[in-house]
Amino acid sequence: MKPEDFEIMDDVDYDIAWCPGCGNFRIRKVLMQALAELDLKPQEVVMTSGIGQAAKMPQYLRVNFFNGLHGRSLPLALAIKAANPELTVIAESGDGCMYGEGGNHFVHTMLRNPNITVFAHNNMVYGLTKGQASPTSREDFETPVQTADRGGVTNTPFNPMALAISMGATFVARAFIGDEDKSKDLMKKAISHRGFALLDIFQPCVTYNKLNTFGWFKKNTYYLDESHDPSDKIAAFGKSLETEKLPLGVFYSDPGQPTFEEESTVYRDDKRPLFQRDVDFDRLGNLLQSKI
Amino acid sequence: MKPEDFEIMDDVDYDIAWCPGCGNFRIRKVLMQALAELDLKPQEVVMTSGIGQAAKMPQYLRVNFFNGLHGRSLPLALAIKAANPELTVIAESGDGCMYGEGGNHFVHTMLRNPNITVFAHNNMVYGLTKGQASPTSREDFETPVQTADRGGVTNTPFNPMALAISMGATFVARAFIGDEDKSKDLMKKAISHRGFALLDIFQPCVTYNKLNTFGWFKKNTYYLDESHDPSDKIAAFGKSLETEKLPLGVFYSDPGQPTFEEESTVYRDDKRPLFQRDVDFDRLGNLLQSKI
Amino acid sequence: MDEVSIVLAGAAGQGIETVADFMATVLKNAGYHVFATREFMSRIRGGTNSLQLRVSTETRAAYRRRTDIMIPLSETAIPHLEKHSRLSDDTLVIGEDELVGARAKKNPERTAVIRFTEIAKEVGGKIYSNTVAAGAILALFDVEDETVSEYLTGRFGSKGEKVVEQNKEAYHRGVEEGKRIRSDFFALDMKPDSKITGEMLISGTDSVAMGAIAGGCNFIASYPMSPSTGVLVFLSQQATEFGIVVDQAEDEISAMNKGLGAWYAGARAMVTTSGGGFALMSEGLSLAGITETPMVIHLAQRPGPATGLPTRTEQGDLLHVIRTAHGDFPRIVLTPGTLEDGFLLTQKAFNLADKYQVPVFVLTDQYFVDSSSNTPVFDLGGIEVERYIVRTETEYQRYRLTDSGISPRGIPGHGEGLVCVDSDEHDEDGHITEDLHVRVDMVQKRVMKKMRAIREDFIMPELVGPEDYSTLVVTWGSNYHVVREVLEKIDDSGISMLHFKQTYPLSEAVLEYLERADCVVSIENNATGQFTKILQDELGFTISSDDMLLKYNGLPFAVEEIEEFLSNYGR
Amino acid sequence: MDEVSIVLAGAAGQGIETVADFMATVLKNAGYHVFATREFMSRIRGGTNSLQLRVSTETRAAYRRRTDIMIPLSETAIPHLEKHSRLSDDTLVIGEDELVGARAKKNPERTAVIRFTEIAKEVGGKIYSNTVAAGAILALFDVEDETVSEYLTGRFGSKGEKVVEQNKEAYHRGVEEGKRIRSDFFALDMKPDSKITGEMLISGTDSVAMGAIAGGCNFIASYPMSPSTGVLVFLSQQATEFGIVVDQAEDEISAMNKGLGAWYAGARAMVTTSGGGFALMSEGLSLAGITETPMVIHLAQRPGPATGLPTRTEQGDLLHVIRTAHGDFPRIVLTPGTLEDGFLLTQKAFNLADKYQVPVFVLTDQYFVDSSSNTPVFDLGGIEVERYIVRTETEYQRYRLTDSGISPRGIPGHGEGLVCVDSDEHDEDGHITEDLHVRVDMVQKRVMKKMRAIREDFIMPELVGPEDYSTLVVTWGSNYHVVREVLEKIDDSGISMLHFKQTYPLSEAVLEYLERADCVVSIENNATGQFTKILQDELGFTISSDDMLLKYNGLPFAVEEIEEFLSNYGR
Ligand SMILES: Cc1ncc(C[n+]2csc(CCOP(=O)(O)OP(=O)(O)O)c2C)c(N)n1
Ligand SMILES: Cc1ncc(C[n+]2csc(CCOP(=O)(O)OP(=O)(O)O)c2C)c(N)n1
Ligand code: SF4
Ligand code: SF4
Ligand SMILES: [Mg+2]
Ligand SMILES: [Mg+2]
Repeated sequence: MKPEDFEIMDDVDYDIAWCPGCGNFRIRKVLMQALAELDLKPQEVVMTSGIGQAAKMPQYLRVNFFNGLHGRSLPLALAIKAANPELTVIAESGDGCMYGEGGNHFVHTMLRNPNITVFAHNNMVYGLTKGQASPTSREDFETPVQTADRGGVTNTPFNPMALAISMGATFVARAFIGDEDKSKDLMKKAISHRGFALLDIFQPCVTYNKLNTFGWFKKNTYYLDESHDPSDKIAAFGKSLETEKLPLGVFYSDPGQPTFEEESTVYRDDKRPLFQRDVDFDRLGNLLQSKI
Repeated sequence: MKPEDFEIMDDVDYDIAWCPGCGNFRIRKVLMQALAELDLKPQEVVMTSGIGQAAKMPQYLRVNFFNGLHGRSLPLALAIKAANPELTVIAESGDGCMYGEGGNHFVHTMLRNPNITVFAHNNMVYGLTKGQASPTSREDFETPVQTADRGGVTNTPFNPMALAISMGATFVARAFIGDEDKSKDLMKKAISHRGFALLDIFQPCVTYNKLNTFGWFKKNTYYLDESHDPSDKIAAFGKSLETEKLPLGVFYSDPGQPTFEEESTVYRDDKRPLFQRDVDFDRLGNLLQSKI
Repeated sequence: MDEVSIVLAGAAGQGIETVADFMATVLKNAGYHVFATREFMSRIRGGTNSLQLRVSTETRAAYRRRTDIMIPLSETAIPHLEKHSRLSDDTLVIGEDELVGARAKKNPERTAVIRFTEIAKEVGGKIYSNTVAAGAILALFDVEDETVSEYLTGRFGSKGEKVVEQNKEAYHRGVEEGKRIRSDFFALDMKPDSKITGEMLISGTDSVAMGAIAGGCNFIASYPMSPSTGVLVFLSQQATEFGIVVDQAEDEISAMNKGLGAWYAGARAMVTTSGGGFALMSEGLSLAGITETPMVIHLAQRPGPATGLPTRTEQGDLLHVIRTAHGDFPRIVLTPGTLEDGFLLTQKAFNLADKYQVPVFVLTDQYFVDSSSNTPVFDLGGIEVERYIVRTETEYQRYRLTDSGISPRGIPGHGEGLVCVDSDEHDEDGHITEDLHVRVDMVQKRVMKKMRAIREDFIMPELVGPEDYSTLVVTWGSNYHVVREVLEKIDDSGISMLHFKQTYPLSEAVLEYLERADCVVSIENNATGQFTKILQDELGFTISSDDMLLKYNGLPFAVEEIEEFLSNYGR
Repeated sequence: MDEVSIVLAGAAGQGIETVADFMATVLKNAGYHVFATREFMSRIRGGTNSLQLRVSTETRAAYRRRTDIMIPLSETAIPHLEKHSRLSDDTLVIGEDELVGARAKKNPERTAVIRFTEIAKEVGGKIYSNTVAAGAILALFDVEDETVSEYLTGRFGSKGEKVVEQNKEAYHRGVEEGKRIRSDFFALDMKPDSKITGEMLISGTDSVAMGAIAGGCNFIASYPMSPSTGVLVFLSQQATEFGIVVDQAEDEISAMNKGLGAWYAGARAMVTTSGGGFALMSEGLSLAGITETPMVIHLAQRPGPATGLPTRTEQGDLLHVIRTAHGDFPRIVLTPGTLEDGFLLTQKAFNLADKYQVPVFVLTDQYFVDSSSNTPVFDLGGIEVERYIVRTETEYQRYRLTDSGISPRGIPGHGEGLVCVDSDEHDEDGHITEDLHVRVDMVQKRVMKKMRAIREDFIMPELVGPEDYSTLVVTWGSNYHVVREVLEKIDDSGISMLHFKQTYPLSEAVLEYLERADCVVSIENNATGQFTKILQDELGFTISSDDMLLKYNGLPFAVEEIEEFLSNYGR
């Protein structure tokens, strides 16, 4: 497959609704490359998303998608995978959507380990609703709601890496889209991972986040190197707490865990997706008889 | 104060709806002692809870309470404390209520660090709805929904200690109500803590959990000793991952963080609770004038 | 006498269910109509619960206030029934000395002391006292020993020979006591009907769950909530047998969105919940509306608001399901009144959801799901799983504008096309649009056209009673049997019942029934007459509040209440 | 000419708002009525948005389709307006050569090329082009230099003397161009009215937020959602000044429950949200219902279902707010039509919530909150914060049964009593109960008695037009001004408007108005006529669908649409 196979913008009569210079454009480009290099067919890929600027991503790709409600991309993704394990399912949304409104699904989907991939665009702000704090906003960040006279953001920033590690996610990684090659690499790893994969992607919002800019991310991140063992959960946790400079790369990975679909008896002897199956009326007849 | 000052059951015409032998009775007893020893007046204490067997606790105590919706004890608690910081606010509910339905509030309330206390009865089962798995149920636990033929529970158990530590909770501890003295001690510590305090309480459900019994908890727990430094977050996280034997005691404590109420400008110069204040119509007049 | 109403009352955990199951099964197998209905407190042990078992020679599948025989199992049992006027001087009360002794003194004619526990101990242990009690009651009917033996072997076989034998012994000791009662107090002369022997004995829950399986349900995501959990449990237990993906979701929001994801990917999904859980699904319902994703929602009502009375019954969520959620979009509400309705309507719900790509509700209540009775084995002959999925072509458009308003529904991975589904307003491709002309087309397709088609497919209400009625009683959902029973008794009254199995949307065809009556009255188990509001909304037909019988104390209607109310009507 | 409609159109981020603010403020300060309404896409940069500024000598606070002057700022601007029939040959289009050149050839009489950017560059930079444009337009009116100077100094003062001076210069250069237009194309003769100079220029958002402050709001928990976020932002910015606790909640469920917790503890709380966010609050609404906790909900509607058209307008959530949530309980829905309504009704919402201990909705929409105009400074004279909190005694009972249905509300920490509040059915103490007689008492108190009292306190609709109408136009919410404007123009038509500021519950007193008319018609910005359903439900009054004007493309009604519709009615 070629990246162009995932290009839809030539065929539709709308343009991309992101601001010029937004990190989302790069994520789109890199994702198209990653999908192509993994040799996935658009028809096999389903993307789910919520609402927000990041959540518009599936609209700009030639794939199947269910662009649902704010915060609800993960229940959709889990169910789609469970109804048809042959599909490659990617949930993609913003930090507000995935970690704020969707926080409970985020936590509990990890505990189920479905074989799906999560791309969370972390711009540390609510873009689409015009610049309020998101759960990942840094302390003291000032917005129209978290006003300067009240000290800006006072909540402790939500730490998706630490949370994912503590909730048994089997692949936990972070990218910065300023580095396209490494980001592509991480996307491919995440999609290829068997089980729940989280890739948190630092994505500068050029309009509403004047604090965490391309330059800021560049300056305040570094890559984990070989000295970090991604099978060591406690070490991964330690890395997730670093704030001086934020680590990038694979924090934690444990590909050996059974997935949600595998643990359902539905696919034990019969691999067909649900839509190909019929009701067994003989068995139903027996069930009715058993109630006599 | 005496524990009897918190006794309501002599004055009401209903009895306690728990099963004979349930761990909840002991929690009630110990909590009354703890409140008395902290010398709190019933009128100063507000308890919030959700729905479930654990969530009935406030009904059986002489305190103010708001027994709200399943999963929603924490938003109530945070708001009550913010509206009147003079009150002692305790949110108490079951593992399903606090960590399942209420998971998103659990996560995000910790990030705000309100000065409230959370008691989560962890019986590893849904009691009131008759024995389905709760988020903390152990793997392979069999229930009417997580049926034996499908291998019982397949989700990874929700780890409240690990989650709380990763989300910046400032006091994270666990008790087993089989040990009343130590439990009382931990309750008192939790209530006295300035900031968000989580006490997860192992509470055997004698009706629906035949796996995690009094005996099981006794056998499978141990107390953290002095060798554990509760100010060391990474060490605390390590402890939270232990499963061979589950640690009891204070995993993590950081009393130095500002609370939600303190960070609100509302109480900066004026300590009065909101209900004692009036609208400043002069200022409102000025605001209107500014729109000319 | 052609029926007898037996009430067991005691604390949760005392085994009421076990005795009742024993008696009901054996009596049904012996050829009697049986109906069991429960009222219980929101607790696991203790409190005071009761179970009414009606045994009859005609279908009597409704709660009645009159109690012919009562067996108290705790001290609070008698006061509990008295409080709700369910005990009279005529009621025969049978029980241990400690519990009925006082009454025996006041009313020796209608009180029988039986030392169940003592007898049980003689047989082998206290544990058999319930079997003794069952024997005493069963002795009043024509029950063959073999029927009982079979039941006890089936039920206790796995616990070993000895337990079976001791149960049999306990039963026989009970029968002896029963014979005494039969001669001293109570001569029943009810002829069993062998046809009934071959019928099923199932609950409302069973009927809905089996209807779901018959509808092709292969995905259920739900969060436990009384009284709807039974359906989740039933399907979990049949999951391996019928290939059903089960997920106990973290919350109801998740359950609903999972259901939608599953339908999108080709499954036939349902959620089961109650009013409070469903309240959390409103936004997801709206998502089903704009994405035109099918969905089946089983909602078992209980009294609200909020937690309300979690184990009681009410029909208080009708307006909620019809009107909740933002924006205009169609939905269908089905309201079973009988076990057969429960099965057939739930089955049909899946077909309707798939056909019109809309959410379909199966709206029951605690009384319906927690009551059980005999019913003929459902006929699978006419049942079909209607599927409307298409294989997509390259040019596939999920929201193609069609005359019918229905766009052929593709699913991902089945064909060459892409299936794009969007919670924003979208164009035919399923992509987000801000073209306000397209918006208008989509609203007309989604709302007006589909609504018209759905109305044409309306499930007509069932008319019970003569065609030439003067008074018409409007009912819906679980009030079917209670009204039917009263109408059967007061024949030639000029009163008939119109029972709505589909309460939304309505068809104008219904007006013909309503307008033909001199007087239309309605009976609803809620405080404000919710369905009469819908009648007014949808058809402009008004029922005055004087002609409504409303009940909202958490209990179902009793036969007596309907009798009294209807005695004011008819010729 | 007594009014002129000016439209600016271009991409998000091009500064339309800045020019409009400049023009509107200056014109208002000069003594003209101004009204600004926006329509925009759901994006941060790009796309095509437009802003209509109506300047007039009478109140003209409604969207109209006709455009007298248009300033395109992007290539898509002209086609965008054309698509919605907002450009005619009469429209004077003013702009840069690249954008209006083509039209200038076809229609030189009504096209004026002005090289805003070039002029701006001469003055000091491209950035001043919007000021030049504003100058060109303002030249058409009687605006004193001083008024402009003041504005520019106030606005740009913080950026330094030079910026102010260059802006002034740019303005004057624009004025010169404008004078040319004035002589060549357009002679306006509109007399300013000095009274208006002293009025406020505010938006619907401002009116609601200031009403909240006047109502004593000191707690807001909300989750951002267009078009309701403005109220959260406004109160955040006044939080320190007025002592308001602000929490941007993790989700809407949390926001609602926080609001309830805050009221419980003595605060006066509100949430602000839109339909989808409110859908998540249904369960919490039901909690307010059973616990009788006051609550104020500002819901700014946008077109659904689900995400729908997030930045557009609709009145599609009325049935949703009235009927959602399980169980029966009262609620009140207020629907402001004017800025004064926005202020006074929101203020009153807090008093009503506190008085009846019920949830009160302030139901607006995107058109209402995002439009702004001049309005007299609100009179604080009659405004009172009515508080109903009692200091508790030892024997305090939160749910004491009273004749009025209202139980005095205590709060924790204020008095000797305990305040026990329960989502289950409860006794007078607030403790859980399963006594079904108590249940009935509580329903009668909570639902019937309070509902009766609330109805008696009904806010009567406003009759606009003569008392002796033959046709009555029923409206609610944001359609006030558009209908009023048309009625003012076609006087002696026999048509009046009845504008509902409270849409639920209704009072029978309204019937008198309705029945007096020969013909009653309704105008609603939704697909199905939701308020007419409520009229039918509540009062049994039917409006035929032929007499409804419904619109659901995401835009508000234009004056012209109302004119056309009403031309079929009246004498
Ligand atoms: C239930 C609900 N609440 C609120 C919104 C409004 N909303 C849309 S996007 C958004 C936040 C977007 O932030 P984020 O998820 O970080 O995405 P970004 O725009 O920054 O990419 C919000 C609050 C909504 N659509 N639905
Ligand atoms: C929205 C909603 N969903 C579901 C329920 C039903 N429900 C009541 S309690 C409960 C679970 C109780 O489990 P837990 O919180 O662990 O408390 P326990 O009874 O074990 O103490 C559930 C699912 C409810 N009341 N509300
Ligand atoms: S608002 Fe921010 S995140 Fe959204 S498109 Fe613009 S730059 Fe990107
Ligand atoms: S069900 Fe379990 S948790 Fe609930 S009261 Fe009984 S023993 Fe306790
Ligand atoms: Mg973001
Ligand atoms: Mg539990």
